[in-house]
Amino acid sequence: MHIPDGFLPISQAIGYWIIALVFIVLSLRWAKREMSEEKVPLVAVLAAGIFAIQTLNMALPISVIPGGVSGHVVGAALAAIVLGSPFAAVFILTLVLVLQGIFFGDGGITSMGANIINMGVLAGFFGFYTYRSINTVFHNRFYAAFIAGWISVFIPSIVCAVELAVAGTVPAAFALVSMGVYHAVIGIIEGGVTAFALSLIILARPDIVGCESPAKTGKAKDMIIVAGITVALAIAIFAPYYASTYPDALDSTFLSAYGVKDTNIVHIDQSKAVLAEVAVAEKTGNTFSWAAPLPDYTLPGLDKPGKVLAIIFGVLVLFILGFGISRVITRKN
Amino acid sequence: MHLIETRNLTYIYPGNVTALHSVNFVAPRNARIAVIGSNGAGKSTLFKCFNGIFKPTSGSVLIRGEPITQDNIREVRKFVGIIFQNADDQIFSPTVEQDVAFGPTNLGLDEETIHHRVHEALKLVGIEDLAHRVPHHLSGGEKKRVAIAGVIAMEPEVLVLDEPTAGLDPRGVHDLITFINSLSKQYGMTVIFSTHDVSMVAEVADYVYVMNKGLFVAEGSVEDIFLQPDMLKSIRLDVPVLPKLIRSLQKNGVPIPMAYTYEDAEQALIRAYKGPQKDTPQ
Amino acid sequence: MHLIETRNLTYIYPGNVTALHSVNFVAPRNARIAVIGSNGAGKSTLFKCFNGIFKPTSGSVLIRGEPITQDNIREVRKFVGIIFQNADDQIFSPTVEQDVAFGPTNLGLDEETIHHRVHEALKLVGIEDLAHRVPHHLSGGEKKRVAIAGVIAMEPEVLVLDEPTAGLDPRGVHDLITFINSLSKQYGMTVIFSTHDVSMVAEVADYVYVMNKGLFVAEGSVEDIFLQPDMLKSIRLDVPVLPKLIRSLQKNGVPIPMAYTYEDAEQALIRAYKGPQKDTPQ
Amino acid sequence: MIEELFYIEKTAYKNSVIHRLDARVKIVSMLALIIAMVALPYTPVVFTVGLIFFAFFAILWTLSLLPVPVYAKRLLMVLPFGLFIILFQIFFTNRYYPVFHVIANLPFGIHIYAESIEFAAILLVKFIVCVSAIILLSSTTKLHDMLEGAGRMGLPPEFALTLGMMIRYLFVFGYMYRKINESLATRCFDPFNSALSYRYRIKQLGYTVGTIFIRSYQQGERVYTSMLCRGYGKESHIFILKKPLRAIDWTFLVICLAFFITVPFVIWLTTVRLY
Ligand SMILES: Nc1ncnc2c1ncn2[C@@H]1O[C@H](COP(=O)(O)OP(=O)(O)OP(=O)(O)O)[C@@H](O)[C@H]1O
Ligand SMILES: Nc1ncnc2c1ncn2[C@@H]1O[C@H](COP(=O)(O)OP(=O)(O)OP(=O)(O)O)[C@@H](O)[C@H]1O
Ligand SMILES: [Mg+2]
Ligand SMILES: [Mg+2]
Repeated sequence: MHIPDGFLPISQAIGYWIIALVFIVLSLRWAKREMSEEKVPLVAVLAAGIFAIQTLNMALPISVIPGGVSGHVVGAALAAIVLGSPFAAVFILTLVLVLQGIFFGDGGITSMGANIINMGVLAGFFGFYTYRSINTVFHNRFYAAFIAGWISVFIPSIVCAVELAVAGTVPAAFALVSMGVYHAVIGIIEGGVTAFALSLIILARPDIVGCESPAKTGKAKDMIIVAGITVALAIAIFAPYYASTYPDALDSTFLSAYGVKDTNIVHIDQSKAVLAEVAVAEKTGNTFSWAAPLPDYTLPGLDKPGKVLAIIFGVLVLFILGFGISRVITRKN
Repeated sequence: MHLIETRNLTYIYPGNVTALHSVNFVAPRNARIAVIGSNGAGKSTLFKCFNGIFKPTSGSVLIRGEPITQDNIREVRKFVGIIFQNADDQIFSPTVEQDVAFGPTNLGLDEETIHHRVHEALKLVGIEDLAHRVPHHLSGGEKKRVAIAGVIAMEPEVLVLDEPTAGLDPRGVHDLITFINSLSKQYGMTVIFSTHDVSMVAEVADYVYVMNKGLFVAEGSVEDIFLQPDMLKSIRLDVPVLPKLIRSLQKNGVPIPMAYTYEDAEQALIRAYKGPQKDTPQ
Repeated sequence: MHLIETRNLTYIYPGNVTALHSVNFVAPRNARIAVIGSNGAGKSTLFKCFNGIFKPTSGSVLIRGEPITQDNIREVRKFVGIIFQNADDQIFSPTVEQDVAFGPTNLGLDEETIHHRVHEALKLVGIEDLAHRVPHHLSGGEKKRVAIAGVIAMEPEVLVLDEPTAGLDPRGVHDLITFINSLSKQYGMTVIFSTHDVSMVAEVADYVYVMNKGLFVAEGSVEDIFLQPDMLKSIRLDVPVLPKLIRSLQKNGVPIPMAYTYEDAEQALIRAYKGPQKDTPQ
Repeated sequence: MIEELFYIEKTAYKNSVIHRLDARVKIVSMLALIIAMVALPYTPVVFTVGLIFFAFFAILWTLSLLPVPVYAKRLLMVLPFGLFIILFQIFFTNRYYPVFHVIANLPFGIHIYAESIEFAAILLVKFIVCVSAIILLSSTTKLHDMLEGAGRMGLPPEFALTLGMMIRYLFVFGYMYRKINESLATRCFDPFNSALSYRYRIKQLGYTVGTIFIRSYQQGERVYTSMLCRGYGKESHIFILKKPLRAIDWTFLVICLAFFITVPFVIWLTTVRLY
């Protein structure tokens, strides 16, 4: 999930860096204010610890994944849950990513902003609030941590795919499907590991997790968060499948079959494409238009496909919503 | 056939640190072997070669006469149990019982056997009552025992202990020494240990290897080794205080036989004073 | 006025663990004080109260006669330097030089003074050549010295060492003992240390506190303490091997004066065995 | 990855002209190179510029007296994710070309496009040049030198202190991680052992992660305590001596910056004229 240099155009890379910096500054402020100076060494050492955790090879022999590509635990959800703030994850993962980028070349320098957003901000916030809300509603830390762990891997992977798609370096469908499926499985491991790790920590050092005890907030507000996260989840889960109805290859065969394009040159006439779809609909008697309002995302001139944007937009809105709501809640306390 | 034997074992860490240099080590059945040496001599590295955690850069390690291969590595690890210095590195589970069960479970034993072994192991190290405690809350000495129990539950025939007494209080050291001796006497186990505490060597070991900078510079019985104080001093070690004292007396013309353990030294001194009389009753 | 004094100091850890129970401790100027006790007796907890890391649950800690307050805490920490058992906890900067400079930097000194102090401290512990090394490539003994240098660079008047010899080889222990004694003799520093190695107590301490379960069960000179073997045994401690041996000889009728350090014991035995002759030359 | 850390560090301790350069100079030059490379549009210009940059990198690598296998090994380490994306490019169209020519038809209606191959190559060149720059930087600069360099360039002291501590403890945890792995092996735990249930294996990994977490946390608490003993407070920072750049550092910096800016421009201008 570490986007290397060169895969994001410089303008977008800078954009992500700016967003990331906002969160880094926020997390620094959090480190200073809420945790006071005493936590700075703690967080620094924990960052090294999370780095060590990330090196634990989690390449379980899941034969589902061809080639047995290895993955490792990100640990963002765990850090956020145990330290009681998503900013802890942002802070720690930023340090980890800086080191990985500058020292190992794992994840680029220009693309580091995007990586921080994915693995620090999104993983931390989604992990934390998923855990909080599920735990508040169902009072089950174990499952809450499991789902939080899963989400903290899955959502960033989807967003990472979207970022690559927006950059135009990877087709959206391919990115979403491959990243989504792969990380849905990896997420199970992350979830399991997060849940068991948390249960051990609660047993051995309950005082660490103490600050996290379910906030006595209004149930309604928590329900909103749960609902928000559920919707985000739903989008996230269905997005790849939705998009996968358009794998490139399938798409182009379909189009060539209806004579929109010849087999050697892909130069698609958009009006013909629409006509072809209509023709298919007539032939199959299926009037349900499963095409998004925008036809193919590989069309020249149409760089930002609407549905990809829609996913990004949806995720961001929910994210901001969740964050805002939780802010309101915490301020009341 | 020896239980453990190394032949010209050389181990080089990535980064060209030669930690072991053509080392020949032999552990016969039912022996108590001490490996002593200064900080960085290579003791821990040697021990890690015994159960295939480190693969020799050159030379070989034979376990019951056979080299360690990918096929027999599980057997080897079951046969040679290692307890490292820091108990915290070896305890991962939420309860003592689960932690001790970790090894047997990995061996694929059935539940009943596991249960039986866990309780046998806990009984052996004397911490049955801690079975349901959280290991992270135990004292240093108790954690050490949990780590030992975790390895004993795999029923190894050779027990390797890396600096087992570090950080324990005098009573803890005494208990551990008694425990190691009983393993050897009652269960016929072979025990190999390293330590910086030379007086422990005299109390526990039958045979001593002296390491320096990745080489064995001497080996032999406790007597052989502690007869060479200058050699020991030159490699940052020392003779235990009792033989040192007796040697000094001998040099000063006191007719007294050499002794290494506390009891022997006491008897020797008393006899030397009283002359050739009858044994003094305790 | 004592340098450090505790009055009915009680410390209770969160979770109701009473680690210190109404403890009265006094450290006069230029003393070498040993605190001994079994694992979990409360030694480390006591030391952390000396410079205000832990605030007493009840009772008080007086530094040069004054209680520790928010205002003087920096002064107190400058005055009382503590070195914990594990050097890795105390070396947190990427290089040795930076690490030793950390304390002086926090005191707000100017760059030149910092530089000077760092090199003085490194010279004192004898590791000047390591200044630009990274800590993780150092051996255990070297790390220990870096940790000591880091504290010495703040020029404390009281040095507190928690189990300074744990994990060191015999030569390392010997060097450290020499170093501690020289701090006291040459620089007039007050040194307080804890240890599980009772024979070190005899070599270094002027005064001994014995702890058990958060209480001081005895205190006094080395002689006072080691005259009570039964008390020590009952709290998991023991008398060092030399006084134990001499006591046993005395009981068996050998006319020999008590001795605690190796040299004294050697002399005493030689005299006892050779009868009232002239001093034997070394 | 922690294992590699020890290894990389080792190469940084060698000695050469490049190793001796001031860390600030190296950081700024490498950043300039990476930004110049990334900023190039996705056109074949990348090939020429990439080639020239790579040649420049190769010269520096030779000057650093490090063996080539060191580079190859480190490149292989970070390659997988990028390479995976790059390889799959050839089957897809993208928005950077108006027209795509199919050069091969595979079963299931999959095609390979000429333009996509070119695009994949462009990505590959950008990727490799950038990664090479980072490898050079980290293989020739000690971690703490980099940190000091960043500190001298105005990295906020809070960050410098935090990062410095993180670097230090990375190694401590590197050793701890090794020991934990060793004791897992001693007790025959193998996450690939299919005789054990998935749940059990994930559980044990979870406990191991939890253990590392707790130990890091406790280490953090102990570190805090010992920092307090040395007068740690709000205004604490890491001790960094001022150090002016030497003439050779300035020369290197100026050459690099000029090179990384002019080359793309010149190439771009010539290609514009050519077409
Ligand atoms: N992972 C490693 N990489 C490189 N060198 C190492 C590594 N581990 C140990 N060494 C080096 O190998 C040598 C032997 O180390 P080892 O840990 O075996 O010594 P030891 O005798 O156990 O010392 P101690 O009594 O301090 O435990 C030392 O010089 C040490 O610095
Ligand atoms: N952070 C803590 N929270 C709760 N209890 C603690 C904590 N630290 C120590 N204790 C308890 O306080 C008591 C005293 O501990 P302390 O570390 O002071 O002992 P010690 O004499 O230094 O032992 P050792 O010789 O093993 O270092 C012990 O019972 C210990 O379990
Ligand atoms: Mg060792
Ligand atoms: Mg202690």
